Amino acid sequence: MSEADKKGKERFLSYTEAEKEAVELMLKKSPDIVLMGQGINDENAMFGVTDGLYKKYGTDRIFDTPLAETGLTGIAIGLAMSGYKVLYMHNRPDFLYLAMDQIINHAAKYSYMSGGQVNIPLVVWAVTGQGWGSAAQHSQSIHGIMMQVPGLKIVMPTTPADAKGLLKTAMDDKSPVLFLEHRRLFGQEQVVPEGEYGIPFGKGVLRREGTDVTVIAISAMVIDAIEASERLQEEGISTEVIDLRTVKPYDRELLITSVSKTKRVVIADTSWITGSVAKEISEFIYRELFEILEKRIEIVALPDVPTPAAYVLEDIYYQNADSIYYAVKRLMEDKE
Amino acid sequence: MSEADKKGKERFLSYTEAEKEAVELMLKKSPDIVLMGQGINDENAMFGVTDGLYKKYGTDRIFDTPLAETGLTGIAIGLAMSGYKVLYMHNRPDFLYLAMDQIINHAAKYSYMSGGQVNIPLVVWAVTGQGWGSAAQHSQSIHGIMMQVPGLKIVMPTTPADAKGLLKTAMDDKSPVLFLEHRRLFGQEQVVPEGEYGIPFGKGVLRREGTDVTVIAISAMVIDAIEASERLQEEGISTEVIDLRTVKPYDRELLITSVSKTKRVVIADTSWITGSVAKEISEFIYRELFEILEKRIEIVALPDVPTPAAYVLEDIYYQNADSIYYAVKRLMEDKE
Amino acid sequence: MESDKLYELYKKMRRIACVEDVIADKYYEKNRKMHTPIHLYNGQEAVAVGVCENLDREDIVFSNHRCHGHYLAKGGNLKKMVAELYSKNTGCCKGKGGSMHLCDMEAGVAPASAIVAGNVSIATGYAMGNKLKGNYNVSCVFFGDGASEEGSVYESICFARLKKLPILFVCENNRYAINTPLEEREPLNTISEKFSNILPVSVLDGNDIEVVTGSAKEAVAQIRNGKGPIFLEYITYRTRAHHNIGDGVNEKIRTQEEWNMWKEKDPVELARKSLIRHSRKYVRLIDLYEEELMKEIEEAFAFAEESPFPKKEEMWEDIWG
Amino acid sequence: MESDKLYELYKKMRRIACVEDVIADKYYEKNRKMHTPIHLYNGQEAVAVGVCENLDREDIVFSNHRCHGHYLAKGGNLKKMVAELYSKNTGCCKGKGGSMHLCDMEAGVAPASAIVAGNVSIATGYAMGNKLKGNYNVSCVFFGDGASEEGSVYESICFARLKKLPILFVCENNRYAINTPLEEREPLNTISEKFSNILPVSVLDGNDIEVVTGSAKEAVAQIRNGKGPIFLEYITYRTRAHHNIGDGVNEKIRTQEEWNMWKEKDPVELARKSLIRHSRKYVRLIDLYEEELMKEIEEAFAFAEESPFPKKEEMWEDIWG
Ligand SMILES: Cc1ncc(C[n+]2csc(CCOP(=O)(O)OP(=O)(O)O)c2C)c(N)n1
Ligand SMILES: Cc1ncc(C[n+]2csc(CCOP(=O)(O)OP(=O)(O)O)c2C)c(N)n1
Ligand SMILES: [Mg+2]
Ligand SMILES: [Mg+2]
Repeated sequence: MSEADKKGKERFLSYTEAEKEAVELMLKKSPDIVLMGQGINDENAMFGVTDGLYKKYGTDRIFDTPLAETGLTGIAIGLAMSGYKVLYMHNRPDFLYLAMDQIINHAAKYSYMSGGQVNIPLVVWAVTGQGWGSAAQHSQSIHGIMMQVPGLKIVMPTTPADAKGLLKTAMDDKSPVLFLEHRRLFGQEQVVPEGEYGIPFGKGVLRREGTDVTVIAISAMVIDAIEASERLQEEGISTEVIDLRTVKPYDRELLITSVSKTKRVVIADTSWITGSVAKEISEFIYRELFEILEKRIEIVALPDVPTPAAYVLEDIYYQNADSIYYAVKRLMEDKE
Repeated sequence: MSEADKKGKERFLSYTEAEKEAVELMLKKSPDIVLMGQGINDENAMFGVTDGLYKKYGTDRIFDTPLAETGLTGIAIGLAMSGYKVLYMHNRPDFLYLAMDQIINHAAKYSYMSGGQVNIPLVVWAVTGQGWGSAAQHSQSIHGIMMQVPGLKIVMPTTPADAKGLLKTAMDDKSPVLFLEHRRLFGQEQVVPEGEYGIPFGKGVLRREGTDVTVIAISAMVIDAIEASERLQEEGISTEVIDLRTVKPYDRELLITSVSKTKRVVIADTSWITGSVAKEISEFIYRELFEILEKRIEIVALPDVPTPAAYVLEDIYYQNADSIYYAVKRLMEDKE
Repeated sequence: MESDKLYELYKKMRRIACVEDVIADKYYEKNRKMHTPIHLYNGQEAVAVGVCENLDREDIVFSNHRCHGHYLAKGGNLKKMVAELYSKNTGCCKGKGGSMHLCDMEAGVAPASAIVAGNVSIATGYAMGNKLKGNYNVSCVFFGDGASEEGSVYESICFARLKKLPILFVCENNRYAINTPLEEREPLNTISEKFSNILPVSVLDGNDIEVVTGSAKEAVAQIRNGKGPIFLEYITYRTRAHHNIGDGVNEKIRTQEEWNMWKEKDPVELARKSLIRHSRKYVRLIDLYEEELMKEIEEAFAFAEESPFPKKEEMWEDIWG
Repeated sequence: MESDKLYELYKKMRRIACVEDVIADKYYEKNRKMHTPIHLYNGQEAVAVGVCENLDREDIVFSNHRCHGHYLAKGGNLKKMVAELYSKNTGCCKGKGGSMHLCDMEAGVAPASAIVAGNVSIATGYAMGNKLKGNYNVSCVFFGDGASEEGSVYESICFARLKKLPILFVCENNRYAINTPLEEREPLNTISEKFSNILPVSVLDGNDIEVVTGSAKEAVAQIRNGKGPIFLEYITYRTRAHHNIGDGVNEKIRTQEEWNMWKEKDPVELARKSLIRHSRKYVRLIDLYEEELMKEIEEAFAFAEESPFPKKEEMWEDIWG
């Protein structure tokens, strides 16, 4: 470890500070980075990720957009095709439904359709909202819907350090990447290494080692999984917590290794249960570890209803550490 | 069975003739049906479904549209909200990516968001293309992508008689329904009962009874499943073929009954394998029949690549009766 | 305009302003009760009131994230609105919509969409329904300058014109989309110029209630006469921040000077001054109304406070209409 | 225009027409080799040729489902095009794109999109890239009258104007979207009228190669000078059916009279007549070119025939760039 890195180890950064650092390191190095988004240069500055960057790097390359997600996604694709690395930022994934044609029919297919003649190095970044009565149109996690699309990678970091490393990898990728965050993650602070580093796609990480149950968590559910596992530890239940980090591709190897050991699985997702990424992973584990699994897999995910506004309904709609806790307990019933 | 129905039994209709009949019976009865779509009144007439209807019922209620799928879907929703039953027809589901915001953020959520004050009786109809070098943007099956959306029903009939009955049920539904067809189904002719009848959502049907393996097929794969099962029969392998008919909701009961008997399962889907409806159903069966299943579930679905144009690549990309045949054979290996 | 008529309009504007002010006052109180993102309407009251003044109950209004004013101006139930903000099951959406989705179909208020421009095409479809039914009802959609950038607005306008639909497009040009000024987003200085070859448009002072009421009256009359869609652009300003309760003043873009200039032109204040200029009797009438209004608002908040929360099972209701 | 220049343009148009004709001839032959949906360009050759005449190799062209003409006019490789139609791995897209997605980046032909209007915004983004790089290259996008109805075209035009992007919007108004005539879809009689307040537009005869070349020349010069986007609408007609090989004549909408009238104005034929009027020498030159052309086309088809098919493994290649 270099001196700089050691020193870096001491620095606590928030999630968005870490992302800002990733972006700025790239901006400094390379003139072919473009950032765009509605409100990217305003006070909010994409939750701080782009704070003040336009002052240093100019509004040519860091530009605010009209409210026209369909066309602007096409524009982002064209920019990417012309040789820029483009980061198109959205405050919420809910608005991306307007951009589906460009993302699915164009960004994800152009390299293939053209026999490899063009690349679309485009990162589409968006932050899922939760709570505070945001209701049905301002609260959606769209990774389950996008998961089926060939040609698209989906990245969902949970820690500041991972956000920084995965954002670099995403920006360096030649293909379109959907970079999905979650507001609940923004509360975190963590030691984040200095300098540029990438984290490979398709590699999950153990956030906690354990022997009784594997909890596979996506995005904000990692926070809940860790909280639950701490409570469970007190009761003598040892949970292994996997942070999936990238949803497409996902880390099949890590899942197999962990579940082969624990033989019991909870999967926690931030989106609706039917057709979810959790279901895809659950199916994968059943298939791979059919003979080894001791119990049915428990899935913790949202009920199949649009998000209700009322906070009393949000309380039962959203899943949390409790939901994971009880899922683990159900899996451990026969052991206790 | 009434005399009329008996007589009806004799009539062979094609798939689109059966749908035309369903639509026309409704048009005759009720003045609050609206049909719309790009080219709905031209020679092709949505593969014949709307052939000549505008002459009898007028272009006010059966109207051609501009090429503006986003806005026109909103317009269809507004029409539905104002009290019309709307059938919005598209030649291909690939164009619906332009309408995702209206379908997912509006049609599927408005009833809920408004506390039940409005209904959106909208049927969005589209036909998946296959073969003939249609390539990546004219060949997509989107049920896997749409499956996760709460508030949306997804119907995929396979036979002419079912198409007629399910289209009526869809049009009578108070909520938005995605009605997805497949070009390969249009070759069929079948005895189709006269008069109006509905087929309930969430009810699959056995297309063939069998004892060794259950083949659960979606849309055009039902044709392949039947073909494969005939060949397998000759080899003494008895397959039960389930036509799922509606994807959301899907018929959990029928799956459980059949698989409890056969204990071996193939699921055949028309879309990409990752995140597919096939995976959702597979997961469901693993969960429900964990102890009973004798073998891992075989999934026959498209590889995770955009559709290639070249027919030599289409031949390996698309799945068919052979794929199902070999999947069943793999499941029967130990038995033979 | 007759002064008594102006007084009626003043009251409607003042009522909206006052409801927003009370919401703002209570929004961050201890034991916060309103868990819902708010986009207040202060500064733009003349648009909602002046337009809706010309609409009947059978006419329908479509709105956006900033829907409180439209909802109230069209006759939406105040108690149910506050109850909705309080997450109560007596709310206009039974607690499922919150501040951005107010809806009162009995009063002709369709569900508001928080997807910018989401309702513009839906309103167009509703207008088509009215036309097919052969009634003379108007569909009226309120949207911002930012919303006009969405392609579906163009698609809707073209279609409405093609089919001569009875729809009134009302663009509230407050020159900002969140904090992005018009110049950074728009090729022209007004919104309606973009569409003026496609349908009749006017650019008007959106802070003068007489101007708004008059222009909307004419437009609605034409639409009822089957002349097809009309686009009215009202130049106005929100004196609040985009969301939450601040004033949205900000060194970089929304300067204090700018804000002060527009505060001078606050539509409620302008109408009040005009009334008093007209006759001193309004000083007292306005004071009286203030009391009446506070009482009504207090009752609405009390109703909201006392109402029950939705029960758990209700989460599963209303999905399928 | 000098007649020798006209002769050059004639040849380019004739080449496109002839390639389309040969495709049509072979499309339904026994043992069909072309398994790909075709949308032939006959009748509109002047637009592609006249516009591309003014573009350099560094300029880029974006196209749609009807892309053969644009591809060839911009210098796309003919052999690779035919091989693509034959599903061969020597095809311009290695057999993965087919007829609707022709692409030759070396020649400045971006992947064509079969999603109507799909490339209009992408071309706008490419133009922005050119502007950021500070080069003088033009991004040129061809699209139909039908495409102009998509909201993303409006969004792209507004943005291009806002940022003064070096893009040429070329609308080929053949008055049909598949079989739906303009009047059933459009509020106005021309497409460009909808946008004329936003950017400079012209409506021009798309069947007269001199008119097209001249108007595009001026537009391209202005765009290179940093004057921002320009919208050219060419009125033209496809003498083929929307897809496949017929003539698209149809009692209800595209009548034989209409077709005949436009056939009279076929751009290739018009240019041929004009050349011959100019000088008899062209009779012989045209004949000579005919031979040369048939040879080139035969070679291209032979190349396609002889080329290998993609191997199975290739299905998995090129997804990730
Ligand atoms: C499709 C979409 N994109 C982005 C947003 C985020 N957003 C909410 S309000 C708003 C600004 C809207 O501006 P305008 O239409 O002028 O209305 P105003 O807030 O000024 O009343 C934005 C960008 C959204 N809700 N929907
Ligand atoms: C978004 C979308 N909607 C519908 C279609 C089906 N479609 C293919 S070509 C076409 C007509 C296009 O008309 P126009 O843009 O005028 O081009 P032209 O065919 O006349 O050259 C349509 C509707 C499509 N490919 N994409
Ligand atoms: Mg605004
Ligand atoms: Mg056309």
